[in-house]
Amino acid sequence: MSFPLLTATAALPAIGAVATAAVPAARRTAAKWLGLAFSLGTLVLAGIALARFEPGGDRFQLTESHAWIKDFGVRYELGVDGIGLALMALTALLIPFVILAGWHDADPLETNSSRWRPTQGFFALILMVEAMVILSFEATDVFLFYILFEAMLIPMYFLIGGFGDRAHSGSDENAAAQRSYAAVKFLLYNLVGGLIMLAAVIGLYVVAGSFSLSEIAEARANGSLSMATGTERWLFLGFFFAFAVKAPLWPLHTWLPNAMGEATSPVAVLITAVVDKVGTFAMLRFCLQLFPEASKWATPVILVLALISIVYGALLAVGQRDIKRLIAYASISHFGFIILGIFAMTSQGQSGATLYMVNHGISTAALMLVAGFLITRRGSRLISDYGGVQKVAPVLAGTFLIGGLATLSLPGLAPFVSEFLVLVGAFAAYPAAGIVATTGIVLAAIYVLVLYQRTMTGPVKAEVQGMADLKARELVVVVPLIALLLFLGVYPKPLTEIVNPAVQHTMSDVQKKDPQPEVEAAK
Amino acid sequence: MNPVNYLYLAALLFTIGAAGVLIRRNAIVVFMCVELMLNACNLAFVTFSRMHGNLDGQIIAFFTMVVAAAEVVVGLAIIVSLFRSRHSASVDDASLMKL
Amino acid sequence: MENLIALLVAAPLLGAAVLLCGGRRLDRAGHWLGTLLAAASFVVAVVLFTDMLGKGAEDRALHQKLFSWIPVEGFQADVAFQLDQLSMTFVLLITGVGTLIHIYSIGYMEHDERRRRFFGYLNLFLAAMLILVIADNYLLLYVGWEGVGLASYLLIGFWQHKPSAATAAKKAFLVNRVGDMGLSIAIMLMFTTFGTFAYGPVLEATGETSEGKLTAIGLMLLLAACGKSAQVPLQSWLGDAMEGPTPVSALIHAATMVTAGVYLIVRSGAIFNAAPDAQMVVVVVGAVTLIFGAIVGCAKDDIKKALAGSTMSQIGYMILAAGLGPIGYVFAIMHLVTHGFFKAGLFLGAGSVMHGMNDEVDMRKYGGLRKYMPVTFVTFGLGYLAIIGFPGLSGFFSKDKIIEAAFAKGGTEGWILGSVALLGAAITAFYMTRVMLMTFFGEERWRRTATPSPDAPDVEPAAETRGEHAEPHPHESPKSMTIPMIVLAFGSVFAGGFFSIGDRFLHWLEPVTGHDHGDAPIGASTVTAATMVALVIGVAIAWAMYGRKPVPVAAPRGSLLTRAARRDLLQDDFNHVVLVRGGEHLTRSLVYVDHTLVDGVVNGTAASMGGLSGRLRKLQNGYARSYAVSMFGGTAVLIAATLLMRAV
Amino acid sequence: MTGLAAAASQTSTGEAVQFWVLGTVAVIGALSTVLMKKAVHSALSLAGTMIILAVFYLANGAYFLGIVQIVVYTGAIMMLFLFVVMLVGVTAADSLKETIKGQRWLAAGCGLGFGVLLIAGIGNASLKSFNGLGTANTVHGGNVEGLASLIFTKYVFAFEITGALLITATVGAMVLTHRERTERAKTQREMSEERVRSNHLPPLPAPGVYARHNAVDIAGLLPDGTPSELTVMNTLRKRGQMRDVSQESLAGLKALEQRSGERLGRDTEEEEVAK
Repeated sequence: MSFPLLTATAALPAIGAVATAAVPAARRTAAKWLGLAFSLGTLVLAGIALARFEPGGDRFQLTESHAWIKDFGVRYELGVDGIGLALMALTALLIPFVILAGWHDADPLETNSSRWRPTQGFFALILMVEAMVILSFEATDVFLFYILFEAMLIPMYFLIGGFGDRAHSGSDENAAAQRSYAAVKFLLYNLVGGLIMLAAVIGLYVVAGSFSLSEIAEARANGSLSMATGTERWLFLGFFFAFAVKAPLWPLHTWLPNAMGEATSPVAVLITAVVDKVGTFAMLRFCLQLFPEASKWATPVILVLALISIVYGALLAVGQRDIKRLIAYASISHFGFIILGIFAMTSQGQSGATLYMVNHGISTAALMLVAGFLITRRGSRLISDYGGVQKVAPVLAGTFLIGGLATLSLPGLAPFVSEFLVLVGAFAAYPAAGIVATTGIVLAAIYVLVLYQRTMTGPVKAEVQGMADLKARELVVVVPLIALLLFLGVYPKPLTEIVNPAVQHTMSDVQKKDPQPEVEAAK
Repeated sequence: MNPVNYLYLAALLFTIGAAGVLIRRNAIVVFMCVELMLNACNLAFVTFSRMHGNLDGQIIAFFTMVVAAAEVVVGLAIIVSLFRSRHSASVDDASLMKL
Repeated sequence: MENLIALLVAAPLLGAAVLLCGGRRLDRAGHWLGTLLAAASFVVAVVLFTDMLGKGAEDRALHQKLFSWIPVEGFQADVAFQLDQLSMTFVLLITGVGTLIHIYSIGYMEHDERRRRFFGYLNLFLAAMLILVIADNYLLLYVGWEGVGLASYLLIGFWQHKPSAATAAKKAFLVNRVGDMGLSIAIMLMFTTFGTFAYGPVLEATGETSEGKLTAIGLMLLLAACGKSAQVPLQSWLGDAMEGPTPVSALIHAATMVTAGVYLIVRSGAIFNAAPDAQMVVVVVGAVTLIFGAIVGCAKDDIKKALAGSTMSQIGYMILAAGLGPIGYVFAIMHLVTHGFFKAGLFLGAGSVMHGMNDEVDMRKYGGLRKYMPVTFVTFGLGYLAIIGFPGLSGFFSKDKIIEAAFAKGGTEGWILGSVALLGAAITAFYMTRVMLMTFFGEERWRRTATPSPDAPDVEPAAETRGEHAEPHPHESPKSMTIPMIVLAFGSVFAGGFFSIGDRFLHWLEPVTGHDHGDAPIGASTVTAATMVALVIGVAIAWAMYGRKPVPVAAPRGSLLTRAARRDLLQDDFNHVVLVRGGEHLTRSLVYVDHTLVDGVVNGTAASMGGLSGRLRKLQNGYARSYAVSMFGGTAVLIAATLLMRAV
Repeated sequence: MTGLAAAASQTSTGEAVQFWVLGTVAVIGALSTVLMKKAVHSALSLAGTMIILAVFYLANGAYFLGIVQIVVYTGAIMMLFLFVVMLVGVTAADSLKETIKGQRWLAAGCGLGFGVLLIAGIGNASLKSFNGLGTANTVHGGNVEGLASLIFTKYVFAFEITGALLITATVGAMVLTHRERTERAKTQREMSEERVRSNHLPPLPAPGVYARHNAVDIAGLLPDGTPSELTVMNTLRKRGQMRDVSQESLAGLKALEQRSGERLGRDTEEEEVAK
């Protein structure tokens, strides 16, 4: 038996979490380095997985399968297709940056030493989240996926509720109350979604008699499994609801701005760039693959919700006064694009959506982390508290602008490729949807540029005077992300190569063909 | 007369005992009502034993008595220790589970 | 030869990367590096051009595929370049004028501590603009299209510490984004219609689809062109864009970027040819902007904004010509090139004047400057003569052709368009003469103490932030600034004649754009004569108003039209009220809705659940007897259920 | 008893009379168990009911159980109850006022419903004939022998377990009621020293006032008429069973004086004038 690479990729950060947590309280810095080392090790393993993956090969590769709970047919089954692999790699890639960016976020507060901040716990929890997310991208057993889907809420809850942004208005107590409100909201929304999904998971087992994705697919293929239309729809809705909360889709989105606003910016990145991707990934993996007919049935409604998300999220982003909440609403808009791409059910749309997940992860990470550096310096999240930063901290402003431009999908940066693919894919299948979604690109320009203008340009505000530019640690975080954005914007082929075959499989799952161009169709 | 009437009597006593458990607050009286219920059951068992011409019912009644004795011993001990700590034998005063 | 094409883009791109990432170390040599790389690109362009001249007309197009950009099932986007005569024309204009303006900027930006960054942005602009014109498909064009938008954004907002500059930059980008939306929808339409968006396959297959589709594509392309080329109704950003440094205005907002819309329409000629309705709209937009820009140009006291109005108007000419179809394509491009020369020259001249006048932009505070800055006066004057269409100079040839082509459209349309174009010529003569007289002739008004004029609030803050209030000492600009002006003046004088004599330009471009003479209802000489009359009328009125009478320093209240024109014919106010205010209200109310309604529904559910739980919690009163009742009741219910089940 | 296995549907008339008479008494006893205010009365009623049940056992042929019921249950367990009642307080009358809202109605409703259901269930069951214990009691030579043979064969394990249960219960009761001494017991010397130090060298004052109220739970009155808690035994004080009659006795005294005044012809007006 070959080396269980996928298990190792998930197990390494889990071990890292335990090891980091076990570091004695006094050796705080050692814990940080240990966490970073483990996250880098995971990145190496993910790199090996990328190298071992053959784009033209089987649908699921590097598979592992072990019996787990025999009585219910639950198996520990892992395997990645291009989509899972890309997202797994994204997760492994982002975590070292998240750790580096949050280097001092969990340090004890000097001013108030009575409030203990468990530094070790912060990094251990981040690694824990990484382990669970990676494993959920690899799981091909519905039950295993469900458990991870729910379990990752626990470390996230503590990360949001336990380590808030130090930049807040009002008293410490007030901020703590806000934070715990955000954390509870996050937990409740996702828990409700998860419980509905649990019902659907059980329902699926009752109907299909198995949790294994491959077994169900096989049964469906050879005709031994046929779901009644009504059953399939209910099950689909159960799954979709959970993923729509996680993604999040309008109108289930309100937890995201709270959670992202109150959490420290590395944790906010963790939420939107890593954990939320599990939702959209699962739509592609489970909703479309397990319930193709129901997915097609629900498409019109979901597309409308996605479009509302796009426009609504962008409009709300324009109206925000808090930098982090603005980015959160922008993310809601972007998740609308991803869901639009998935349910447009065209090759371009789905490839675009997958690329979008990766690119959005990188671009939001860049923007949010730079915003975090900015906020840490000034100690305020309000846009109106800034002005003229460009003059005193040009590198910070420049990287912030690039992050912003990536968010508004400027050609040449990675998000453009994916956004355009989604738009084209949506337009090919549903022209009206494509056109409505296109307004999103104008709105994106508004919220990004207004944010940049208000914070970075204009006369230098007194409070901003003397603000330090990016330090070496921060540059190490930002520069690789920006380089990656540029690289994937100019040469996304390495990514499309591994994603395309997986998308073709999904397309054949839902038995959809791309609409033919009018001219060729005429021939 | 049919021995079934014994059963009716047992049912009546049992219900009275149960109502007592619910109504009375004095723990000792509550216990007495429990004893009443147990006795009602015993009567039913003995009657069944007679109806079926089988001694098993009596055996069960016997065991019930034993268990009731054990229960009374422990229960009264609890009441006494409760009384010692709270100076009250009311079951309502032992309501720490409330909120 | 093909491999050189990538070099065109690579040189300025390298410059941008090095200058922007290089840090302070490059502060001392950065501008030289930027200029050198721009010049290198120009040299490559010239090499390619000479090579192209050596080939037959049909073999001139070069093609280079670099790599596959976005390979997705059914969707192939390549990074590939195509250099034909049309592209070549643009490449020469961009690199040529671009290099000159780099040189000019060395002097102009000498005292700016962020000069290195300025050159980085300029190089970035050159690279993006070159990608725009040499792309072989619409998606890559889109990259360049947004790239120049970005460069424009960065350069307009170069003096970011001024809120007005930052706002203007943002506005330019946003308005352009609306246009970009059109371009992306056009590309999506092409993809669903033709299955590709490379120029070749799309433009060849126009016959195979319905006219409705093509009209839709055409209109979307026009929307894009309107955004980039500041045509009505997306023209509002151009005036504000003058907040940028003057070389930027010359390069981006006069000579090159704003003409990208014309390029797009001419490039997509095949689509427009097959969609007459779309063409009609193009013509209307061109004609309206032509007059609109001219009127705005008449009323502005800010020298750069007056020139910006003029730019709008001149691009209106080009769009008008491009909308005429094969009759006008070549002339649109020809006017574009000559306009590139003289308008860049005019802007550089304006920059030179501002340089000598403590960055004062209000023409009412100029006057009689010809003595103090002779080189500027001469070059600016030559540009002026060129733009009003003084016989023999560049503008004369190119504008005359467009007016002719407008008449040649035929029918009532032809007459209307021709008349509009003639009217535009007259107004052009008027406002340019006004600029000329107010700046270089008349009383030396700058000697008087400056009094703020309440009627021109858009001028005042700029003057305040830019310069000190000390009395200016007008002086000629350094060599690095005057030389580019002289070169451009040469172009303004001779380019038109060089292109027109023997129809050189027509023969050069015809293989790409095609040409049609149309059926002119009146002869060419008649048109020329009419143009001359219009010119004379315009100049005469301007002389009567500004030459004979002294110009007041404080702007007079003016007629209703003047006041409207000063405010960009209220179009900006409309935008402000409807889009900005409306948008603010919309977003604010949406934020409220999100908080109360969307969140409220969920929170309400939570609250009602909480309330229900509160009620249920009361059942758990802690009394053992209560629990006993529940147990007892439960037992009773169970027994009842059992009995019922047995009974049933 | 005929000793035959033949099924019968009627018992003897004597048993019927006995059932109706004693059954009525048993129900009354049960009801008074529930409804009596004082625990002692409840216990006594219950004992009565139990004795009647013992009679019924005997009537049903369960001789052993009948005796056990009287000896063990009524004799031992009920006495245990009485002891506890004494420990806790005989006089602590239980208020029958309900404190939990709706509890009484719920209890009544549930009880009624339950009773109806039980009786309906019994009525439903087809119990028209019965076998009697004749055969069963004679097989092993008597009721006790019959039970013994079952207990020591078929139910031997259960029997052993009940033994264990009883032992456990005994130990449990001891543990529950046992109070751990947290400090060393005081020696006699220490106690006497403490007594000297506490200024109460003579015996504590005796409880009771006047001849009418010399019970131990009445506090003795101080010269100013207020009761002194010191006079009452500690245990009663802690239980809250101390009776306060000072006001009552003062009022009684006043009434006595008035009555005697009337008899002696003293004039109240005169008294007022004197004041």
